[in-house]
Amino acid sequence: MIGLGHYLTVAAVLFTLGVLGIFLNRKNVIVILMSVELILLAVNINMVAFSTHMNDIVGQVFALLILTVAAAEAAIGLAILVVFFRNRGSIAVEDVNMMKG
Amino acid sequence: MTVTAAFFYLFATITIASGFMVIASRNPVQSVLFLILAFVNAAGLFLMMGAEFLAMILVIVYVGAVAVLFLFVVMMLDVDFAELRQGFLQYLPIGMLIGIVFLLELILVIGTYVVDPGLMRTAAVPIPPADVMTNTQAIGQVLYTRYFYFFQAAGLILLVAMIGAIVLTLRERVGVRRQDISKQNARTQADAVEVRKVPFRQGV
Amino acid sequence: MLGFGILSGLLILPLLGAAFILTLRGDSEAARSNARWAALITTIITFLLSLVAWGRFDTGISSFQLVESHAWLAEGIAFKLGVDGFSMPFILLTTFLMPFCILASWESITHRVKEYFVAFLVLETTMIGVFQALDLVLFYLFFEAGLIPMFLIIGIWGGKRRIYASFKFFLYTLLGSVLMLLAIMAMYWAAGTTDIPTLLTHEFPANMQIWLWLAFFASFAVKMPMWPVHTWLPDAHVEAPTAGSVILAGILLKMGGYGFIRVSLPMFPDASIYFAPLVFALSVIAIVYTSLVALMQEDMKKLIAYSSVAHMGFVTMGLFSMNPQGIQGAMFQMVSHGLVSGALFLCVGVVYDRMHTREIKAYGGLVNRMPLYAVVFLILTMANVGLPGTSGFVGEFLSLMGAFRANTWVSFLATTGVILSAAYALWLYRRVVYGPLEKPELQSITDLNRREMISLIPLVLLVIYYGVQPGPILDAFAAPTDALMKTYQAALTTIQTAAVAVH
Amino acid sequence: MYHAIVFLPLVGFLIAGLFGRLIGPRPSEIVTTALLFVSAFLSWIAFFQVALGDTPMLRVQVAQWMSVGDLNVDWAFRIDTLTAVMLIVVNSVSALVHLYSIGYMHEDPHRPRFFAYLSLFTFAMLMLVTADNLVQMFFGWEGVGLASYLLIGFWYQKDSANAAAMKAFIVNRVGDFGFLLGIFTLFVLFNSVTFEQIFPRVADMANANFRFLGVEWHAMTIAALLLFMGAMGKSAQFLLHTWLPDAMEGPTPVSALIHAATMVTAGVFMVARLSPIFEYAPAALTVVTIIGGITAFFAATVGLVQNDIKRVIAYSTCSQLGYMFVGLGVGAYGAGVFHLFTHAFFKALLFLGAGSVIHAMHHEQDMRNMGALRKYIPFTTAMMAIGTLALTGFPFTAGYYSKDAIIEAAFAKHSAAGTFAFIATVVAAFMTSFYSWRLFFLTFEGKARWSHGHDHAHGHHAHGSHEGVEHDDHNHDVEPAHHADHEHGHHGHGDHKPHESPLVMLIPLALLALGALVAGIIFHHDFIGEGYNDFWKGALYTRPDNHILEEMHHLPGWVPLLPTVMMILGFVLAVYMYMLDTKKPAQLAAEHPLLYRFLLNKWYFDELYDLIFVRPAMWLGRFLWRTGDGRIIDGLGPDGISARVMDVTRGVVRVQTGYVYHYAFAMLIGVAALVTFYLFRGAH
Amino acid sequence: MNPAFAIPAFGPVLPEIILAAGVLVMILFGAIRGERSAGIMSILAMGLLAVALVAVLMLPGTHTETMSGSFVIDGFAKFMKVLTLIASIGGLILSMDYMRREGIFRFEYPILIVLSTIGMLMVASANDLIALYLGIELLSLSSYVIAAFDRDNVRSTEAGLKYFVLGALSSGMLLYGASLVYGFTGSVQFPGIAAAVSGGQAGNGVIFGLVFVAAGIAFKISAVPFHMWTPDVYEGSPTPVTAFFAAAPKMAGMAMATRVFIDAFPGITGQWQQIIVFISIASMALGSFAAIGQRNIKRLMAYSSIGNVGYALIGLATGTAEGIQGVAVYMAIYLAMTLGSFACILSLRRRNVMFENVEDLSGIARTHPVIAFCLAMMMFSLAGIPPLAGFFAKFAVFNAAIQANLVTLAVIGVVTSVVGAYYYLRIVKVMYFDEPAERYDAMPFGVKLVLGLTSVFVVLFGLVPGPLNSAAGAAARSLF
Repeated sequence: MIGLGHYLTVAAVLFTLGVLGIFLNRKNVIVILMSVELILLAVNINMVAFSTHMNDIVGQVFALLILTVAAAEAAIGLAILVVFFRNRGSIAVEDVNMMKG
Repeated sequence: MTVTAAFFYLFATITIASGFMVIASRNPVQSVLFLILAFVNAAGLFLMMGAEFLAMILVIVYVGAVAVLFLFVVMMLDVDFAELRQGFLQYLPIGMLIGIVFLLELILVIGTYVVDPGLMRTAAVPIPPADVMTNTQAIGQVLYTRYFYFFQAAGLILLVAMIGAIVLTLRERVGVRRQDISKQNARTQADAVEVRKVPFRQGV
Repeated sequence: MLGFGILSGLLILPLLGAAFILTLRGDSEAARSNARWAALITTIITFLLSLVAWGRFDTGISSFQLVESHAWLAEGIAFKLGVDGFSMPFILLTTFLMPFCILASWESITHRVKEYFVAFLVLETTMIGVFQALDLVLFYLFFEAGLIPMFLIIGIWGGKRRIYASFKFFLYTLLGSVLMLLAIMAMYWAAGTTDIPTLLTHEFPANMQIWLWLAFFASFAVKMPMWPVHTWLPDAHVEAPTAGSVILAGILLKMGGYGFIRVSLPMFPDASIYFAPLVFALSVIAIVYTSLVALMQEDMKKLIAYSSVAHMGFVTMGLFSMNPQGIQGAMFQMVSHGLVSGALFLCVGVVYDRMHTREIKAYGGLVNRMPLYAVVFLILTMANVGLPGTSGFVGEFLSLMGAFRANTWVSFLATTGVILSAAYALWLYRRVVYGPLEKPELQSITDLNRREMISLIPLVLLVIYYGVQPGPILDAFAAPTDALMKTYQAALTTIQTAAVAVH
Repeated sequence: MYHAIVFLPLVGFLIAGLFGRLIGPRPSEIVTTALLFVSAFLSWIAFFQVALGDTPMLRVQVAQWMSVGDLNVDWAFRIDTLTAVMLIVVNSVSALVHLYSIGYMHEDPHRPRFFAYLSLFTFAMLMLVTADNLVQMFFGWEGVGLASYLLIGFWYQKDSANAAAMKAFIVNRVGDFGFLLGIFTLFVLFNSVTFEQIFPRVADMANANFRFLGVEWHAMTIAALLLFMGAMGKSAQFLLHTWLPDAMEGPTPVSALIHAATMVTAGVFMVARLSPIFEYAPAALTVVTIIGGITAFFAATVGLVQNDIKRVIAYSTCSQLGYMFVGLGVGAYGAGVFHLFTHAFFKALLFLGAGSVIHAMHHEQDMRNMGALRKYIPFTTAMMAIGTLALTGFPFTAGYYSKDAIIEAAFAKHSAAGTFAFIATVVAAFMTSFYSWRLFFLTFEGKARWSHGHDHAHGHHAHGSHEGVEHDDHNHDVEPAHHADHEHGHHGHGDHKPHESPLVMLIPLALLALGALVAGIIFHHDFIGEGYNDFWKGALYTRPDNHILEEMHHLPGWVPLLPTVMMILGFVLAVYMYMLDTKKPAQLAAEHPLLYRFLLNKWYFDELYDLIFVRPAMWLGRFLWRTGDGRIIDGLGPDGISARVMDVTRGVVRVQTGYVYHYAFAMLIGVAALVTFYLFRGAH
Repeated sequence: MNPAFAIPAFGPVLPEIILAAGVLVMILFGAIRGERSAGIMSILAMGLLAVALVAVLMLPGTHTETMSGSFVIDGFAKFMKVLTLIASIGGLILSMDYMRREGIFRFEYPILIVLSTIGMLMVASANDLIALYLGIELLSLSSYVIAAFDRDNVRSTEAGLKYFVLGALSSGMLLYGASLVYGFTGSVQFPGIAAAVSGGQAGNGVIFGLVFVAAGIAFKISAVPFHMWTPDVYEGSPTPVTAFFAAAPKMAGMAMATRVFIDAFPGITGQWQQIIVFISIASMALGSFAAIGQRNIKRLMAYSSIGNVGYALIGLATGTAEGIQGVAVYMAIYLAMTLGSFACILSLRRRNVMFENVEDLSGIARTHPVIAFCLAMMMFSLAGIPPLAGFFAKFAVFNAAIQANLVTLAVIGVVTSVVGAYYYLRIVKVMYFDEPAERYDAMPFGVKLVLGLTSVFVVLFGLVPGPLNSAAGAAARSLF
């Protein structure tokens, strides 16, 4: 029987993948943004899973709001990425390294 | 294995696999496409859990808007992907190790999840049975009443996103000559015409 | 008793002077002169006011007098001022030394004059505050606040390695005292207040006392300074301007000893008994070790600084001998050392102003051209050595006697300091003052001028006066010492009873 | 009156010291000297009243000094016979020395300072002898030390003088170390430092024990030993004697006053004053006897070969002090003090006479460059002869009574220590006679050795700046005959013939000579004879079982004769070696170079102390400073910690790489760590 | 089922409503007036924030929930909101001249500041995880944008990018934690969560959720190890933006941290205390050590703020009313010190070039004695030297820690504060001991104003610490 645990596990795997995607990737920043989307997806799976499991609509409302915010976040993120690209001429993660120490 | 289980494993596997490909594929375009795939399958999982509205939203908003936006930006930035450095990460093993340990811990804890009957009582807004009210309806009913505060807040967030995107990326093009009527009207003879005495036989 | 009284006046006066100096505009010679005069007048008025306080002070009473209290930080943490026999002499010492410091800086400070005097006046407020505070938090506040002006004084107007010295001074003392802050808090929660008179009657559990004592010790030991946390002092002294050294040796070091007598001994009698051997050991090491080190110094100020460490060793030893001779002797030693070492640093300042070096090697035969200076320096050297008839003797003698009653080993080893102090002090004197005047650059050196005489002679006279008649100061210490001895005896009885019970 | 006796010198000091430059040298001299004479006159009155009259012991309270807990210290005078004796000794000699100095120092530009110091010294000495408590005694004790320091270093341009002054002070401090501890011990035992309160209770505490340095001691013994350590320092006893010869760097009147007549006898006075305590500390008395005996012998041996006229007398002083301690040690306090009394006269006489010689020789002190002075300065010669006779114990002179009494007492003690002291003092008596006459002959007889060989240019140096020889003590291994390599500096002799000193210097000599001749015969009855009890009136305490004075009268007949025999033998030998066979000394020295060097270098004590105290202290000081403070404390403490902090900082800053993925990784590690922590914590 | 829906009380939300409505008006206004309206817009924004401030002050101090229990107002929320609003106003004042001179003064800037302030007010009042999340996002998204506001400057955009990437990760973590908390307690509302863990025992699921939530919050207040964005973002952002970041979001962040831990997990104080203790120690230590190595003042201030957060967290770690009072006092004083310090940093401008290295302060005690004095006071205050305000801040938190028997934490705290004193002293040293360079331009009025007010506060606070203490005390007690 597919229970809550299964969904949660899927979410956990997705979440881990998202986190790994952020720090194991050196290619470009867009992938990082996508990893963030994966994380949010994982969260949403969790939310919905709990929501249905507990028979509580709040989780779904939460998920809905997360989706909304995620969209906004993506928009801002891409905008910043664009201005960065305009300045730096690159979106390679290793080039985001003007400041350190 | 029941059909439900089969679908679950199908969706789950594809979701996870495409999630992996999102971070693993070399071409960001492919990443975006895998992301879309992941979203679609996740929508399938949502459906299986009975969250139809969210499933639809996921497909419409995410696949339809956000993912496309990603694709757009990837194309627009026109990055020469061949030049992107590929070198293996020195700390890939340790990173992976920590990731796996982390994942195992999560699963370990979540696997211990037991239904606490007491928790049911704390449900703030019970989901009405599907025969009484559709999922969409149920969400809508609380979203605009009980949770309208969140709704407004989300609106503000979207407003910020809008303003932010504009303020960062909108450029007034330089070099485009526009008519400025007030400027034209403000012109006087003094600053328009300069009368100079030209010295004799020395040129201007 | 609750209004603003004479003690807050003592706190505010220097600040007013500082504020006035800040309002002076420009950096012209006239402005500098005004700043100097303003500072001098302020410190003199402060001194006179402290004399008024002294006049109203009754040495016969062991309790706190001239008390003022205002609500302040929280319930149980008040802005409370007051003096008793332990603190009053130090307030007088502070206000008394300040005008001399201003005088000592009259000509030697040539740049950033206004800031200099502002720093000094602020420093005066904090020093007076330490001795007046009747609330531990307030005490800590003043105790630490003094670091800021002193840091600036060393750092801006100091010598070559001033930055190293100022940082070392600041961080070292800060590290010591932050632990004290924690202890104060612990006392606050244990007793519900940081009011010193209340805490004096509060009995802390014995095991808590140990920790509290250690925390306070960290602070006071650094401030004294005791071996082995003394190394900031030579550096700070060497680099500080003359007046800074005077204050450092004259007052700031005394805060440690004052802290012991104000907090450690009366509030943690059990722990004080427990740790007395430790203090004795450190004191004796300080006396012998730093005396030996002083013997080898090549810098006049460093030598005097090391001798200060040794003398402070006598103070801690006396304080923890827990008998009237030891305690009053140690307290007297602090006052005396304030006068003597302050004056000695002024002496070094006199020749430094002329030659701009403190190397002992650069001098020799000063007596030939500076007979008056030689006399003053001699008397102070003798006071530093602890010659009877100078104030240095009374403190040293009494604290040694007190220590002897407590522990003969300690006294025995510490008394060797008597020999060593003679060795280093006289050797310094011999190298600097005696001998033929051979160095060409010294040929035209001039004797004390009137300003220097005004600043040195009163100190010298006091040193002798208190050597012959220590009564005025010793009597002030008597009443609170008696009270302290009662606390101590009670603690001792408890310990003994407990020990008997165990057997 | 007693206030006047004690404080008049202080007044003199203040006048000369503070206003000396204002009023000029001559008024300073006159004022201080006059005040001293008044004081001396009053002391004699006091002596007649107290010692010879019936005035009981009295206490004069001046002021309170300090009062702390149960400790009460007053400024007060205790006037008894002992004090009275000391008063006349101190004030008489001091007054005469003041007078003498007017002549001796007449060329010195710093006379006001000199007289101020002399008066200061006198004041301090008076405070010492009148002290009614230990602390005031310590005040005087250190005060005379200060004055001694100042006077030895009076010619501050001379490095050797400064060194000697410092040495004197520091060696004395070693003694003071013991004195202080002794005071503490007595205070702990008696809860008082006042003699009046201590003495009556000594008997009660006779068997008390006292724990000192973790060892149980007989209380009185440890107290007496510690106090005696102070006496050893001040009185230049064996082991702490090294400063005294060096102290001769000071002007000669100073040597006479301080380093012969008064200050150095303070130790003797102290033991006598504390006789009640010493009486109950027989072991300590034994130590006193032995140290005294050793000193008497040791100093005499060194005195045999010294060439500096003042040094010879200095070692003689040292030796005589040893005698005094022997007297005290065997319980014959009267004899000790009597010798102190007579010694003050003849030793001051000798020093002042030596000063007169030096004055005549224009500050030449080396006897090898003297000789045949009798013809030039006959009066001085005569005075020196009297002094020498008194010192060697020529019958019926002062020394004869006092010194022989000590030797007899040592024999009468009938103890091992007493016998040792007896032998030592007898031998020393022989040597005393020898070196005294050697001095006399070298200086006044034989050929004049001062008119040749010293034609150094002498510039216009202030006279004060170079009295005496530039001693190079470590090279004193050549025989007198071959001393041409000695650098004697720029001395003025050779240009002038030696001349007799002015009257102002000769009068004191005459007065002292009178004392040296008759003091013994007049006073021996009171000091050590039948008048003992009436005279001392208990000022010197003896236990009931102390019958030493009586036993002195029941000695075998050869014992009282022995010192006189020794005196004659010494004289004969000196005549032989320095008058008849003048080659003999050089020959002897050449035959026994080791012994000669050993003696000439004062048994190598200075070198030994340098090796075991001074150098290790220096080394240790440097080590503790550079390594202890520098490397270890600062290295592990502030500097080390700040260096470690900087290391940590560099590490931390390096972690901040600027790469987003590292930052994210850090966040993940943080979360993972916390999660893991809770997982495992939860498992328990 | 049609649950009767009652219109919630809007009173408590009035400040937010005022701001939100005002900001909409401003957007319209700005859109019409165009670029040149930035100055007026800033003043408007300040007025708006001031009105909101008044509105906050007029709110009742008693615990009031509204918006279906998602929004709460109590003394503590009020206190922190006041601080937040002051911080925003201060940030705006500091910005005006700078932004104008740098040519990036666009009307969106004040709007974004106001929007992020709304987010801050929301988190300060958040009574459930959703409100918390939305508030954070509102705050963060505006922050990302204003960090990158100097969009033609590569450092500024890099700052924005880094801030965004890590911020997104952190909000992802926070959300994941929120989902776990929701799943394991059955509620997103703090009282509900509190009820679920009231037994004092919580399963690993709740703890895990708490860890993730804590990570998200720690990111916001830049506590170690979630601090790593801070130095880079502080350095890259336009200086007044940095000032704003160092001040306002920290207030809100501490408010929400307190709210979450105290209101939602009161039953398991013993469990979360360890998280706070850990990140507090790590923050204090890292802040102290890393700051020593910095040459750039803004970077240094970043590490300084990390350290300061560590100290403030000590108060939270106690979990007692005294501790929360300490947090409140600490943040209030920290706000003044931060604004004052940045006002000084902003004055380092010579011929339109900004200087932001520590050496650039060299000798300004002689060229600009007043600035030097004020900055020195700020530095000594940050180092916690009495009698300056910073001492009382540290006193408050350490005192609470001692009371709660967190002695080790307090000892580590004071020791790191000594290490930290080193770099504050270094600034004083550069200003006072080193040789002066050329003079800087005169300070603009707004900066002067901020500097003057904060300096007076910092220097004279010790005389009358009572009012703030008692206000903070009342605020803290309202949580318990």
